[in-house]
Amino acid sequence: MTEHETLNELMEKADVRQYDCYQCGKCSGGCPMSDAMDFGPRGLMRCAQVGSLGRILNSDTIWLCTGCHACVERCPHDVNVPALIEEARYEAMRRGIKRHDSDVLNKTFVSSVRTFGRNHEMLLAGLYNVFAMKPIQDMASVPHMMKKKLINPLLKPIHGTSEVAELIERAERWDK
Amino acid sequence: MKRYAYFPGCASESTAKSTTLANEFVFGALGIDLIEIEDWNCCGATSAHTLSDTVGLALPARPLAQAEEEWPDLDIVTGCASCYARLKVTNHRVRTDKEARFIVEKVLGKPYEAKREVLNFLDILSGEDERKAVENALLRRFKNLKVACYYGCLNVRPAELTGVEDRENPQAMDELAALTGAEPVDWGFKSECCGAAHQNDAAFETRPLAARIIENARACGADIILTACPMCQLNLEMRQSEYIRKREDKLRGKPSFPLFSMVLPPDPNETIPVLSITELLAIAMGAGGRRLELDAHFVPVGNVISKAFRDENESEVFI
Amino acid sequence: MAVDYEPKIIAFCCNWCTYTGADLAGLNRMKYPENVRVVRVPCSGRVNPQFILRAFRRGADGVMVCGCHPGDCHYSTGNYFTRRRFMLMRELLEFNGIDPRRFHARWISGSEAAKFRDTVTEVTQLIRSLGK
Amino acid sequence: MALSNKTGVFICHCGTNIAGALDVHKVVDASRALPGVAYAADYKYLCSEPGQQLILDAIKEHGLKRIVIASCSPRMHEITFRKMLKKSNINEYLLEIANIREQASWVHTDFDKATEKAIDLVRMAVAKVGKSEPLKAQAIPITKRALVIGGGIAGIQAALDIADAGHEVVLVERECSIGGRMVMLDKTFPTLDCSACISTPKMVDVSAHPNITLMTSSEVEEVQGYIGNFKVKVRKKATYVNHDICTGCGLCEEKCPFKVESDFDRGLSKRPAIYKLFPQAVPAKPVIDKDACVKLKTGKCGVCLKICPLNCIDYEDEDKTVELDIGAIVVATGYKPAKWQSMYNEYGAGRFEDVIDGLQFERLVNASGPTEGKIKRPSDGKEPETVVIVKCVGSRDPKKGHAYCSRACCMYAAKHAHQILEKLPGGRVFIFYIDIRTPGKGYEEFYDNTRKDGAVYVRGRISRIFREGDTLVCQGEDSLLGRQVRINADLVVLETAMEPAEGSADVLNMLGCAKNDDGWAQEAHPKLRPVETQVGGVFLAGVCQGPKDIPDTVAQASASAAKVIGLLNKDEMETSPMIAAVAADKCSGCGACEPICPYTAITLEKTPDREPGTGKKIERSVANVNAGLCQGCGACTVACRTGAIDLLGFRNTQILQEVDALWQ
Repeated sequence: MTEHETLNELMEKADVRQYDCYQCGKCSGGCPMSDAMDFGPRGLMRCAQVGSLGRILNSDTIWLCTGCHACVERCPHDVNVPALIEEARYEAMRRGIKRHDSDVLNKTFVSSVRTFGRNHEMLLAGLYNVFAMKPIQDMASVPHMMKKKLINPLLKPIHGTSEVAELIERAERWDK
Repeated sequence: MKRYAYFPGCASESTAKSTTLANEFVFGALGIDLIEIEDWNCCGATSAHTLSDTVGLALPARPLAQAEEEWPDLDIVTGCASCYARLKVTNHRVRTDKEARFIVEKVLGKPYEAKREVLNFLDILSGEDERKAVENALLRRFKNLKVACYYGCLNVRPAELTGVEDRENPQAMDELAALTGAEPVDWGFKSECCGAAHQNDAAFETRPLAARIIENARACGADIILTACPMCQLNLEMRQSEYIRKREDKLRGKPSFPLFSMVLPPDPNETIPVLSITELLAIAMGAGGRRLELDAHFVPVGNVISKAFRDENESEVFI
Repeated sequence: MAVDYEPKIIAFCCNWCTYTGADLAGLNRMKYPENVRVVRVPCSGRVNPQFILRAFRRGADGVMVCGCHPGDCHYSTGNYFTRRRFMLMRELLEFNGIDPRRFHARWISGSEAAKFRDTVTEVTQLIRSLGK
Repeated sequence: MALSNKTGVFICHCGTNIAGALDVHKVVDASRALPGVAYAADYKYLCSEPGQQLILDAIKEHGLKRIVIASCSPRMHEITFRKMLKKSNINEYLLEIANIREQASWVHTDFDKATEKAIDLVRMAVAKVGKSEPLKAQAIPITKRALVIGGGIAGIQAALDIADAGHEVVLVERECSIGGRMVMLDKTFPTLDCSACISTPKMVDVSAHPNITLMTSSEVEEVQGYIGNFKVKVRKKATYVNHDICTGCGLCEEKCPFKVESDFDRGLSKRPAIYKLFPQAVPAKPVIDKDACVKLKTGKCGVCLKICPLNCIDYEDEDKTVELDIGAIVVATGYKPAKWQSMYNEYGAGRFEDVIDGLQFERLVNASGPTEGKIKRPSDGKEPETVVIVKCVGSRDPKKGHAYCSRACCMYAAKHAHQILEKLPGGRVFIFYIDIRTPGKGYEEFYDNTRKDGAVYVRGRISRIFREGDTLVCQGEDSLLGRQVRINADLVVLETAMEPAEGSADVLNMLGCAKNDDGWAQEAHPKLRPVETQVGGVFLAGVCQGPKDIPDTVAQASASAAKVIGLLNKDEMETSPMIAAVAADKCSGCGACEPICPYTAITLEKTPDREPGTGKKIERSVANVNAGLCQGCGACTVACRTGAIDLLGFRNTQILQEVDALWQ
């Protein structure tokens, strides 16, 4: 499949059409993450319009989107950029393109769910900080949380933990 | 007595401790029965669906199917905006997308039809009857307490899922807060994203989101911020000193030392307490600070609250 | 099927768009098959289904109804009726054992001479391929 | 008695245009053999003088009763040959044209097949003409009076032009003064002349013109009839002031104790319950707003009556209905600014006092406005320093507003920026835009000058406006930089979309005029008949047809006036006889034809009849076609269940004959 066809397939899956966007910028104007993104939602649509799939997949925009839907909400043409971003993320991952920090977090998160059936917040933050090499991030809050027992180092797994792990296993296999 | 199948969400067991206590108190007082879905698991927000659409659907589907099996007549309620979004999306996809339903049932190994609704606390508290019940349950009221109601993005958007009419200026929480005598302020960040989803993996990029929310709430004269989601709650609260310090350093033109600014206690004049709406309701319904473990908050709340009772005697009782 | 089979097709064309388009095709000396005979009507909305049935009964190999594009009707709404009517027409034909591919409703404006030529050519070829 | 079928067929060579591509003589021979054909001949150029003479001679010589001419397209020479037949004793509608040039000789290459087709075409024409009947064009009289609906600049211009040509005009305006939107404006782009200074003299001309009857506080209630012969009912609303004696001294307005929000000032000021729309109102006499007047509501007050030196006040005044005979109608109902408050929650939905629309800004900056032309923000009366102008609010937004571009906003946004920078030294203006559209004489230059004045154009649509303490923050993207911008604004001006005026749909429905999906009146042809409608005798002027600026509005008004004058200059007009006709005995009165008619030409009417069998006198409904309204599309004929309604000139039998002829 050519890059162009792949792009069109992503767009179709996301139910977004290049021609729907006339680049008014209302999306990027309201996007809370716009300041940090390389393209922002409008820029991403521009990439799609000029057929530059590579730029989309390699952008940090797709990893920084918080999925808050402010862009779609205000878009005069109802362009669902978050849906496109979701598809772009999957395609990027299929190609092994990743943003290191997001990848570390997401994988740690899912491992935590696999092991406990739930999200072990402390373990997640701790492991993330180790793998992402950000040892001091949020650590100032730890003493308070320990003192007030807001985090429990000894979270017990739920009964159906193995069931959840198998569920994830099956779902992942389905994707392949 | 109204009953709901209840999905507490992972934060309920840890960081959202006081909110969880308040939820129990409020729903107990209102006679609303929240039946915890047995052996529920994490919905996966937001990492699971980022990694895989199927995993993102499968995780929420397990407790939802569980609830459907056990309590086929009950709607599902959750107190966390992230969980709400994931559960709602799964519910909606299974209903409207045949292929999605096929995959979910296949992976789950059991039927799931998404017959019931997924709701959040604001949905179930803003009904006419519930509002009256809240009013009847109030034991004390506030005065001169200006509150900025922060709904968070996922409680209001996307519109076709949440059904919230005015996504830019939602009213449900404001109306609830007003029942207690608190004065909701007109401010600009009710449904702006706080960036909680990326506070770990994109800390540098998302810190300004919460900082802007806090700044706007203060600029619009709010004494406290009210939330309807433990993720927003934690995000707005835990890192306040960091935001404030950073801004002050920037104003003074000094370089910022992250560790230093994190450890130093925040200036009480600069910080703003953050409470969940159920905590505010619980307090107005007579719950004491100790019972709700309000001291678990990162930003002290006791002082602001105890000064804001309409009946000054209440302040002395309120511990 | 005989190789030299020449179908006879009748086309009801509205005076304001398609007939004008056909005139323009003539003016531009465009060439198309001789098989189509045009009946001029004021509006495609004037075409009574009975005309079409009569044509088929008499032995027409194909029938076309051509008018202005929806929204462009000289009489503002006439061709909307045409459109609705001829959706049903196809089913009626099928019910009567007539291949609905022998019936075509097309929108050709007064400036679309080339479209007139192409449509006539295409329909003639199609009906020729369907045989007698 | 059926007419004789003695048909003459004449085949034209058109030089070699026809004769070169098919065998004319074979066609002549074939024609001769056709049933009913008494004579057939050919000639080089039938349309020429000798050609026509040849036909006329043949008619006389052979006693022909019907004529078929095989030549070029009927769209070319049908009229020529009809005129020719007027010189003979044959009715001009007993003529059919077989189009053997555009349909045969020009488009086919096979000589034999083209000939064969030409013969078929002639056969069809002969068959059809055999069923033709003589028709007579009707002449309808024309009432020499025009009605103009709407007293904005479009209506004023149209009325003046028609009146200057010597025809009577009735100008109906629902407000208590003419002037419309234009008099609300301060200055007009691109020349910056004062809007009131150029429009009020025209208003005075209207009131002084001997040919113009001005009806303010009036609304058109009912329109019946057709081109040249409309019957129009106009409701003259009660004004409670006797305008025949009132001098407009203004004492009553000064003393009236009750004030309400002024619509004219767009809610930025108050006006008394007895009021003139604005100081230069025409007529310059006050009316009482019955919804605001306490005397009319509760009976207590009566200050105006006491103060009036001439005793003009009449609390008993009532609405009156006037009936008018009208020959032509100009629709000039204009527009209203979009109600952005219910469209854009992200702009505060009206919560912020200092977010105003363009028309409000016009009042703010207008010397006769509530602030006497000083730009002060509504919330606290402070002069703003930073003003943000947002374009395309409600325009170019299919989800929240309208898909169309409102056309004038780019220019008046530039004008607003210019006025702000002129009146507020040190002020700053940011204009957020998606595209800048300045197609007009002197428009691009005006935009250039605004930029030179110091207006900052930011390409991007404002995403949201929120309050931060005392200021309003306008958040959007500078899409040329690719950076989000947040501007602390003291005043925000939203340049809102134009929408069809309140009630314009009612007016158009009353007239039977079509509107497009957005509610704008539909012109007869977007390019070639831009001021006519599908309804004969009804014309469009100004924004009611679609968003436009003042120059275009005035141009269109004059154009529609020219059309009206052209019509009213005639004493009577001929209508095409090729219209629908009802066979009353066959009509069952089911009414299926009525809603299908795009011209509301068909009505069911009670007709006396006798009951079959008993012979008792009864009344029954029968469809009736109004010859003035019917345009001859024939849509009704298909809807008729009994086949009672038919189209003259294109009767069912005629078309069926054509069809049959092909397979004889």
